[in-house]
Formats: sequence, C-alpha cells, structure tokens
Amino acid sequence: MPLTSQPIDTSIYATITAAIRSEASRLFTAAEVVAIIGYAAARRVGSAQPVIITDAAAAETLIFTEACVNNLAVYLTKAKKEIPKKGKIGIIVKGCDLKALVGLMGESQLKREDLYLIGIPCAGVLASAVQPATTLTTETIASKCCECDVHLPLGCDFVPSVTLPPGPQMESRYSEEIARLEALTPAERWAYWKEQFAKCIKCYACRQICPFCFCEQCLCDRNKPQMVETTPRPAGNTAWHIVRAMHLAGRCAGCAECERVCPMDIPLNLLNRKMAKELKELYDYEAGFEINDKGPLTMFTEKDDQSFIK
Amino acid sequence: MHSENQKHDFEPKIIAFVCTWCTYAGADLAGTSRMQYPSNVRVLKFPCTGRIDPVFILKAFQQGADGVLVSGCHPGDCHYIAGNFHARRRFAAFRKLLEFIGVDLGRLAFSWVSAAEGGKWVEVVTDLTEKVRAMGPMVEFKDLALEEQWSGVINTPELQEAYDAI
Amino acid sequence: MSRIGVFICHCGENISRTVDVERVAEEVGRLPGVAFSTDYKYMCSDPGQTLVKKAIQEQKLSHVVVAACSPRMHEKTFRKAVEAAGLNPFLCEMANIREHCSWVHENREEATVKAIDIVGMMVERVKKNRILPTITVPVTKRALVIGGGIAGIQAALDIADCGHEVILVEREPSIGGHMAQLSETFPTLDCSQCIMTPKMVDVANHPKIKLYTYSEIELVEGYIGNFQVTIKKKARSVDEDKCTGCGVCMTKCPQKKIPNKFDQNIGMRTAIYVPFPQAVPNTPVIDRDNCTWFKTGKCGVCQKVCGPGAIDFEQQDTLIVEAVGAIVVSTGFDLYTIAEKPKGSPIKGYGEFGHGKIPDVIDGMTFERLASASGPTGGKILRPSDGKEPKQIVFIQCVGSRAREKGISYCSKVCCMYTAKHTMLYHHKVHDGQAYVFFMDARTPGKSYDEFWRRSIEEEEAVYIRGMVSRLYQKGDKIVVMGNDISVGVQVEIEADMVVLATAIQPQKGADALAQKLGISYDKYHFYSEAHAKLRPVECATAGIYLAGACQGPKDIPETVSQASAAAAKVMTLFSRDQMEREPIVARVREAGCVGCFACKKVCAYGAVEEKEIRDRQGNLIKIVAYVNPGVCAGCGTCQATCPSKSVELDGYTDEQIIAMIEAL
Amino acid sequence: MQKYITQQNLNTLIDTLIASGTRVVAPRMSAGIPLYEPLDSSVEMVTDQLPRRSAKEAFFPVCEEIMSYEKEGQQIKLTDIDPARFPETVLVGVRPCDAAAIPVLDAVFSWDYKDEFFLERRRKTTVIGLACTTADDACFCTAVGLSPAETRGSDLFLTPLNGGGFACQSYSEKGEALISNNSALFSEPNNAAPLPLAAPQADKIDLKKVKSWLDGHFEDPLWDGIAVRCVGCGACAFVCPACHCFDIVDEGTEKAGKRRKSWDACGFWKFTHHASGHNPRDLQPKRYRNRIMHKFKYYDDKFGQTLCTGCGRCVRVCPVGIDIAAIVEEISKK
Repeated sequence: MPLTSQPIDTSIYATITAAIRSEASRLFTAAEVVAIIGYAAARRVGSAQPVIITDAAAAETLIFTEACVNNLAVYLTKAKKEIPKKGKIGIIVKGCDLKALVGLMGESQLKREDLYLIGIPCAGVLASAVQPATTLTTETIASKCCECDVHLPLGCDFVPSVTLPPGPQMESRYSEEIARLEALTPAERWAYWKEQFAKCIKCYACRQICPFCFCEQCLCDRNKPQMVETTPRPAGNTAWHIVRAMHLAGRCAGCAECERVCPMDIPLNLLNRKMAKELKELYDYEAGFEINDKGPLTMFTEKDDQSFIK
Repeated sequence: MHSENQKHDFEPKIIAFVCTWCTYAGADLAGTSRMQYPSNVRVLKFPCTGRIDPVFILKAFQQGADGVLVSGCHPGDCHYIAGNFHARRRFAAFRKLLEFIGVDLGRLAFSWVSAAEGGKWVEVVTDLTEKVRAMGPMVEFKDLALEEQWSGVINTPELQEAYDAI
Repeated sequence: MSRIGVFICHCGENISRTVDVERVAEEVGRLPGVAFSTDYKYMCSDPGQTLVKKAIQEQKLSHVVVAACSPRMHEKTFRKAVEAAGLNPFLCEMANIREHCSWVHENREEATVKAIDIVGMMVERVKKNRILPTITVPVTKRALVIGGGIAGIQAALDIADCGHEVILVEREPSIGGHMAQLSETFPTLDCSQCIMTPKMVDVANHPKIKLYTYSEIELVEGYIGNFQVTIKKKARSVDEDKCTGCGVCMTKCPQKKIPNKFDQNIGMRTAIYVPFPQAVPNTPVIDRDNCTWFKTGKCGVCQKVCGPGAIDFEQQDTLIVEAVGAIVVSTGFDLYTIAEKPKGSPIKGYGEFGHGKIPDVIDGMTFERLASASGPTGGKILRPSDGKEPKQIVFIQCVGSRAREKGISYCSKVCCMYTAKHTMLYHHKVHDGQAYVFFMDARTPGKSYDEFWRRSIEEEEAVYIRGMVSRLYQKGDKIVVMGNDISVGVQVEIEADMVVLATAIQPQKGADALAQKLGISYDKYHFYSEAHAKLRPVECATAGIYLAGACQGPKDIPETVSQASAAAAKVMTLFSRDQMEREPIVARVREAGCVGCFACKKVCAYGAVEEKEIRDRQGNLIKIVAYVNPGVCAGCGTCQATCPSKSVELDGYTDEQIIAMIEAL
Repeated sequence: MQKYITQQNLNTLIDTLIASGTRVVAPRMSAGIPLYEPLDSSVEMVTDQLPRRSAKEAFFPVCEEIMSYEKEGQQIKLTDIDPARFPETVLVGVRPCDAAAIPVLDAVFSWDYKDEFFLERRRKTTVIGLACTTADDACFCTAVGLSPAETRGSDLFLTPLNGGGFACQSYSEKGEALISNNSALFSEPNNAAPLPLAAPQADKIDLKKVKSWLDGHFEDPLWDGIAVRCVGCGACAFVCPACHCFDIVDEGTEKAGKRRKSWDACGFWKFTHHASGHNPRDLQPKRYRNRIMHKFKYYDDKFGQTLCTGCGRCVRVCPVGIDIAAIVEEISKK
C-alpha cells in the first residue's frame, strides 16, 4: 500500500555542496587529483548533469542535490575512452554508486589507488520520470532509494561531515512488485513482460549508462553469429533484455540507472533486483563495499544447491 | 518404456545440450543397449556443461524448441574438474530469470547423466518429452518471433478483412 | 559457397534397418551448401574410407559429414581419412545416427526424420568449422622434483636413468625424508636404512641429477614444457665444494644439547650438524639459531678446526633459476602434532591422550627412532622419561584419523600396518613385554599385509582391543589407559609403561603455499589434488605437474614408489618428443573485444588464462587482456560461456558452430 | 477550408475510419506511457501528454521488413516487399513539433533516391495536427522558429476551442477530402476563442548564426566540453521527430530470413565502425558533434532546412542531461 506522500529532508545537501566544493578546490590546489567527476547545475530549473572538471576554478560549479541521480562510475569504465586516465581521478559517489565502483575493482576495471572517492551521505534522489524541479518526497523519490541500505558510503577518502536526518518510512517498491509478479502464473508474467519489452526501441541507453556494461564489443551487437536479433522487434527486444539481465546477474550493484534512463519506462531494475534476490537466496551473495575476487557466478562450492537437477 | 507406435496430436521438439564425456556417452550406451525412447530429442554435443551458454537455451526456444534439456557429468565427475560446478550455478540463476520472464520451467530440464547411465538418459528424455507433450507447444517465443512493431506491419489480417469488405 | 560431402553409413543393417538411408542422402543433398551425398554399407571399412577420400578429390569437397556411429567410436578414423585426402581433419564432423537414432527408435519414419535432422545439424555446423592446425609446444627436457623423500628419490632416479636431467630440491639439509627415519619396514621387516641409503647415494652420484638440499622453491613461472623455477638455496654456512665431510667440526662444536628433529627430538645434536650419519650430501649445516657464533659473535671453533677451511659464516641465501619442462611434486607428509595445536589449525582434539604432557606418551615416529639401530637408544626400546624398558606397552590407533567431528575424516592408511610392525619390533626387543593395541578396524589391504597383521597377533602375541581409549592418565610411573572393548562389551584398564599414538598423516606444513606457487589445487586438508581420481591419479590439473607420494594423500612405501615411477613415466612420455603435440581444441582470446575483466581466469580450473599487456608502437600500455596458454588449456570452454563479450572462443565449439546447429532445427 | 468539429464528432470520425478499415494512429497509453499507436477505438486517444516517441514512425517504422530470402538446394529465392500493401492511415492528434518534422523528412527520403517505403506510407497517410496547449521547460519549438500552433506538415489542423470542440483548417487535398468524405461531422466555423496555447520559455535563436559558427568550427573545444559526458546511447535520436538514420540487417537462418531496416543513431560507436576496424568517429565528442552538425548545418547545406523542431524529447530522455537547446543557444551567442 503506498503511504501518503511525505517530504524528505534534504537540507544537508547545501552543506554537502559547500563541502565538496572546498574539498575539490583543495585537491586541485594540492595537485592530488587531475580531474574530478561530479555534478553541476544545467539549464532547466533544478536540473543537474555530470561534469568532469580539471581545475580549482571549476570547483565552484559542483553541486549535490536531489537531481544528482547519475551513477558517475560509468565515466571510469573502459567504455568511456574519452576520459584520459592519467593520474588520480576524484569522483563523487553515493552509496549505491560506490557499490558499482567496488564491483568494477573486483573485475579489474579500476584500481582503488587511482581514485579519490568523495562520498555523499545521501537522503535519496529523484526518480526519472519527474521533472527536475520537484521536491523530494516519498512519492517522487527514486525506487532504489526506498530500499536503500547504504545512505552512507564506507571507505571513501572524503565524506562531508553532516548528520543524515532520519527519513520517513518508505514502501519497498521493488520487493513488492517482484512479489506481485512472482505470484502470477507464467503466462501472466509473460504477458506483462511482453507488453513492457514491446516498447523497447533498442536505444541501448540501459546498456550505455550501466557501469558494468563495459564491454567494448557487446555480444548483442555481433552478427557472426547473431546470438541475439539486433532489430527492435519484440523477439529481439525480449532476447536482449534476458541476456542483459543474465550478464548482470551477480555483478549489478543496484544503482538502477538502466531503469532511470529508459525512455520507454521499462522497469528494467526489476529484473536486476529479482536476480539479486535469487543470488542472495542461493549463494548468500550481495553487492557491497568489499572488493571480491570472484562473483557468485564465477565461483562455486561443491555443496551448491542442485535441487533443480535430476 | 515408450511405445513408438502411439500416435500423438502434438510431437514436441526437444533440444538437448549435453557434455561429451558423460551424458553423450550415456546416450551412446542407451544406443548400444538398444533401449528405446521417444525420437523427439535432438542432441548437441559440448565438451563440457561449462561451455553451455544460457544464450543457447534462449536461442533454442526462439528457434522453436518446446523443451530444452541440459545434461552433464555428476558433481565431482567433471572431465574438466569443475565445469559442471560452474554450469550448475549459471543455470540455477538463469532458470530463475526465465521463470520470472514467464517461461514455464516444466519445459527446461537439467540432469546429471553419467556415461554408465544409459537407462537414466532414456528416463530423463522420456520424462521431458511426455511432460512437454502434455503441456502443448511452446507458443510464447514462436508468437513473439512473428510480431512486428505496429509501424512495420504491412497489413494485418484484420485490415485485409476490412479491405475485402469494402 | 561450401561444397560439403555427406556420407551416410548403413552400418551393415544397424542403421539402414530403421533409417531410410537413401532418403536421408537425398534430402540432405538438397541442403544449401551440400555438393555431394551418398550412402554406403560400411563407411568405416577400407572401401568406405576410400569412397570418402575419392569424393573429396573428385568433387572438390570443402567439408565432410559422415553420418554413422558415435563420434566417440570413429571420429578419429574419419578425420584421419579426410586428412589423407588433403583436407584439414577438423573440417570433418560425424553425425551420430546409430547410437542416437537407429538403435533407440523402432519407427522407421520417426527415425528417418530424426536422422535427417541430425545430419542437417552437422551440415550447418561443419560449414562454420575452421581449419585448426595441431598445436605444438616446445619441451625443455629437464625435470624438477620437489621433495627428496623416497618418492622424490625414486622419480628423480627413474627420470635421470632415462637420460634426462633432473633438479632435485629438498628443504632439509639431507635427502631421505621420513623413510630414512624408519627402523624396519612392513611387511618384510627390511631395515629401512639398508634399502634407503643406497638409493640416496645413487642420487648423489648420478651424473644427471643436480641436487639442491637445504633449498626451497621460491617462484614458479611458465607452463608445461617451459617452466622457469626460482630456487632459494639457504645459507648452509659451509662451503659444499670445500667440505670433505670429515665431521671434525661436529665433534668439536661446544653446543651439543640441541634436540635433533631427525630423532624426533629425543636425541641430541650439535649446532653444526648433519641430521644423521648417512646424510646425503654429507655436508654439515650450521643451525644459526643455536650457534654460539651467530648468537654472540664468539666461538668459531668449527672454523678453527676445519682443515679445508669450508666454514663460511658470511654465506648468504642465493637464488637460482632453472628451466624445466616438467615438475614432480613429492613433498610428503607430516604427523599430526597432537601435543600442540598449530596456529590457525581448524582441527580439534589437540592435547588429547596426554601427548606432550606425559613424557612416555609418544608418537609412532618416535617409536621408530627408539627401535632404530641408528637411533638415540641404539635400537633399545627405552622410556624417554627414565630410560627404563617398558614392560607393558599400549598402542592407540586412529589418533586424529577418521575423526570427522574433530576435523580429519580420512583414514591415514599406514597406521594399522606400522602399529602391527611396532608390536613385533617391541616383542623382538622386549621378550617379556606385552603389547596392547586399541583399534577401530584393522585395514590391511595390500600384498602380504593381512598375513603380517595376523602374525603380530598370532605369533608376536600382541593383544588387540577393539575400541577407543576413553581416558588416559599418569599414575606414579605408570600410565593408566582406560577404554572399552566393544567386541566383548567390557571396560578395559591397562597400567602401561609407555603409550604409542598412531597419529594422523597430514600434508607437509606449507603445502598450500607451495601449491599456490605451482598453481595446483589441493583439498581442504591441503593434500594435492590429482586431475582425475581414477584415470589421472598422478597428474595435476595443471599440465606438466605430476604428483608422487604422500603429498597427494596418505600412502605406504610401495604405493609411494609406484606412484613416483608412474609420475616419472608421465614425465618421460612428455620428454619423448622435442615438441608436444595436442588437439587444437583450445580457447583463444579475441584481443580486440577483450576488456580484461578476467572472468575467464576466475573460472579456469587449469590456470591457463594469463594477463597480457597490449602496447602501441611507442610502447604505451593500451590495455591488459586475457591470454589463453594453448599448452595449458584443456578445452572445456567454461571461459567462453562466462565471458560477457564472448571475446574468448573455444576452437571446435565456437558460438557460430553451435548457433548454426540450433538454427538448423 | 475552415470548419468546426465537436469532440464527439471527432471521436465518431475516428471510429468510422477504423470501421472502414483505415488505420487510425493517435497518442494512446501503452504499458504506462503515451505513444502514437493504432487505435482500436477513439476512447483510447489521449491528447494531454506529449507521446514519448514522435510521429515519424508512421512513415519511418522502428523496424520494417524490406525483403526476404529462402534457400533451397542451390537456389536462392528473394521476395521484395510491395509498398502497395501498406495500409491507409490517418494520424490524429499530432503535435505541431511532430507534424512539422514530416516535410523535413520528405526532403531526404525523396532526394536522389526515392525511398518508396517512406514515400508510399506518406502518400497513404493523412495527418491531423493538434495545436499544443501545454509545455514544459524542455520544450523549445519557439527557439527554432516554430510555435505551438505550427500547421506545417498537417493536412488538417485542429485548434482546441474555449467551450469545447476544435477549429479545423485543412492545408491539403488530403485534408479537404477527409472533411468532404465526412461532411456531416463537420460544421461551419464558429467564433469561439481558442484555448490558450502553450508558451515555451525559449526565445527565438538565430539559426543562421548558429550555422555560420558551425561552418567554421568542426574542430572546437566545445565538442569535448559538452560531449565528454555523452554515454553513446541512441535515446536522443530515437525519440527525435527528425532523426532518420537507419540500419539494414539480415536476420534469419541459413535456410530463410528477412532483411530488415531499423532505426539507427549516430551516437552509437558502431554507427561509423568500418569493416576494417577503423572508426572515423572513434570518440564520443566526434559522434555528438555529428548530431549537432547534421541538425543545424549539414541538413541546412543540403536541403535548406533545420533538422530540429524543438520538441524537447532528447532533452527529457538524455541519461546524462545533455540539453540541445542550451547548446544551440550557447553557439548562437558565440
């Protein structure tokens, strides 16, 4: 049952903005970093966009607001060749973003010592569909924030010292929706996803924004052999989303960027959350702040569940 | 044992992905022992279940399979030490995903069949064939393959009917 | 377009009885790319093979599909035939229409339809087959043997006798291992030293064996046929070239009260020492922890008395790099140190049976030293506490072993036999003494083993009590041993003078660290894992590394020696050619697509995946990608299924081939 | 021809057309979002929200089959698509920014090569535009010289009136035919005032000035500055009413398959990836530059038109907040 909309206190974001500006300025002055990946205000009222700044003067453009939805970890992956990786790079991370960075370190894509992590104590950010100039409430908040357990990122180099105000109680949107779908018959679930995937236009925003889709050549772009139909028809769309979810299983850190950026509002993170739930149940695996050498699908134990195997 | 003479309205297409060392050899043994089983199954041989990509299962359904079987060596028997252990995790996860998408897991079977288990091979294949036969054709992926974006539709039967009416 | 030839075999009537082979040939002949299709009564026969070869040449075939029996039966036959006709053998595939079709289906129509599908699948597959050249890997014909016990000695001698150089590395100052410590050996009661020392001397004198004692493996790089091994030669403080082994240094050394590990610490040695008189090499080593010179900077007696001037206090550890093609690991075992729990040990039960507290509770190896003619007591069975001869002696078997709840569930395999031997040795030496044995089961499967065990009871009067000891305590100069004889269901209490524990066999300490250097796997007890428990018991999963002796699991001497010779035979097989050839079913990395996430490396059970730097012409690092060493890859393909971008591909089972087969259906 | 039509009669018109076998495409809710889709009934039509995708797909489908093949033995049989089979369509409730893009697309699809797939659909489609009454701060039709009442591209244009119903103006023979064929549903225009139209906040930009700057700045730090954040997806191009790049792929098996044409986007790394492995637009800023250049320079060079109608969709969907209106404004001030 959705609760009545309640405001979420984001007053600390002003303090955080001031703190990251002065830290950024200090970092450039002390030549500790060559660039900082953060957020800056954009044209539309209340909006924010990712920026990459390279000098102290630009530190004043950095902000943190409820519109700072992006997971900036994507800019550190191999997919982003434009960003030269010479010297230490500072990056602003929310707890959910940090999980992705940690995952990338486990997959040899990043090294901790090459980064300066500026952690954000985060009360939540806006969902994708809303206009940027919206106040953060239990209704307008991103679904991932409703079930967030990492409001405070751990192991960062710098975290603004603010106290997170206690937040209102929130619904567990993903868990509830997954439970609802699980309770349906296979045919009903198929009908649900068929309608959702039919909207897909293969713009690949979900892939491009995902920190873990760092492959230089996506399996789904290949044509020798064509593992997955590339055209945006229902068949190819369904195959693409199944493959995407499978490739992220055990890797996805839950930043929900795929779902946020989908211009067709396909609830993609539901698939990721479902897989996370299964891997938690099967192998007690959860994405976290610890760098793991192996993920749940690149390791095994002899005693793994095989109740499904005859 | 299955009688080949029975006639059915629907003959399911079953695709089996098997490892060469255990299950393929087990199926060979079923042959040398002249055991009988439904002819619906088509076998694809892999060096190891570890080589079997979930995409192959997806592709098999897209190509019209009504049932898919994945079978390899029993735990501890893997010719390649641990390929089947990796496969076990991979497919434990993948079947959950397919189930969530709306695929009836009755159509997707997994088994360990050793080179000595010709009888088990027959049992596994017969069971899956009969089960899928009872479920009827896997229409979901086949229907999907025929669907077009509305804008790409040339003329639907309904439109054709309307034209004819004019 | 491909020109595929399809050859349908009747297999006498085995196939044609249920499959309409003519119809299969006809329908398959219409598949895109098929240029020729025919059927024949026995395709594997000489005329059948000739038919295939002729067709390849006359029809200019590009690929061949033989529809017949299982590829497990005749794939090699037809690939050879195809190769003889000038095609790459990997452009030939078999369609199994016998075991998987004609033999398992009675209905002719169904079987024929299925056969057409099976052949059609293989036609699509073969179109995507690539020419695969046989992989050759150069082989350095030198072997490394790690561990100089009986296993290492046997393996080294066998390989060296075959004419190949062997590097034998031993951690202790002398080779010989545990076998050199034993008094007599079951089931023949040969004197261990009598049969062991000649072999040790053979090693020392063998022109093909290079011996590094007091040395350890520092680093192992490379792969089968091409390993580079860095050996750390610890400073001996004695110049091996100058030392004549006269032993004057040892007689003059003022530090004489150092417990000798070789004698299980019941005998004493000097600070400059050889572990035992028959040591190979017979070059002493200075125990720097106990040497007065190294502790205080004073003394130097040995240096003064050494005629050849071999004593070198300044000697440093040195690193030596050796290139070898194969490695035999024979690091042996250690006994479960029940007296004291090693740090971090997951095993429970330490401190039981008063071991370590009651001086006359000893382990089996200590008993061996007491019984040994060259031991600290000169072969007399005397109690460590007061040097008296024990008149009542209790042996307790399965101490540690087979105790799942305490952490060791395996059987140590040799204890039943050596305890029987101990009762005999005891009876031979203490005629009026009585030996009791507490045991769970007597496990004596081995040639003449059960007879030996029975002799200990029937002729040597040992009393076997089936049951475990429940309590043991010191009472005056006696040790009271209480237990339950479960065969008669009565409580037993023995006032013993001495107790001998048959403690469990464990791998050497540091076995895990060595395994990590070698890239081989081990079980939860740190015993090394063989590639296949039944069919490849002496090979590691990592190609080019072989196992011998108790490092792989508890073993007695005959079994150890057999395995050592088997490992040597494997090494010699590898060394029989200058180049190692292998089937080219291996994984290859498409470097352009690889992003270096190393998921492949994480799932590779063989350690075949390495990291490779890609640099531009200026030498700048562009990226680090995976590289699959074709000499090491076993061809399972787990890496490919795991690779998100499919940038690693298993030749012979590529995605293209598999997708083509699925699409053919 | 100017007429008046009530909301009820508009619905009747739609239902009559559907009943007669004409495909009526209008904004409707589809799995939670508004999209231009064929209606089953007039009640499905929603006009208060801008559809997530533009109306271009009525002429330029997301994905369409252009040919099929079958192989048997050594023979290959090819079957072409006959554009004559495309259905008669009426597009209803098209936003002025979407409708205005249609004639812009006409230019490229009827240039040296006449794209019959596009042109035949164009011939068979009547476009009924609808004046726009709501705008958000992503809308910028006014900046590119259009307006919420822009009639360009519409065969018939509806303006919602105070008190209900629509003023209805035809701009083509197709529009007039639609009125005359259903004349009972239309009445003479009345004097009711139109509802207040949307008022996007964007000021008119001097597009000539933008073009002249682009003419001289193929290489410019601006590209790196704005496009370094671009992640290279195709969302902007796919929701754009004017972007028209497509890919052609063969899909199927060895035995049979189809050749399909589907939307493509210059933001994709693969878009200019050569078979040799070389990619002239190897980095994202080069790809983003192409997007701006194509819209405000190349298309102008070639056809004298701007490839942007200010619908603001790309601004709304961009995963990283790239704002084409802000960029063009910045260029215009240089």
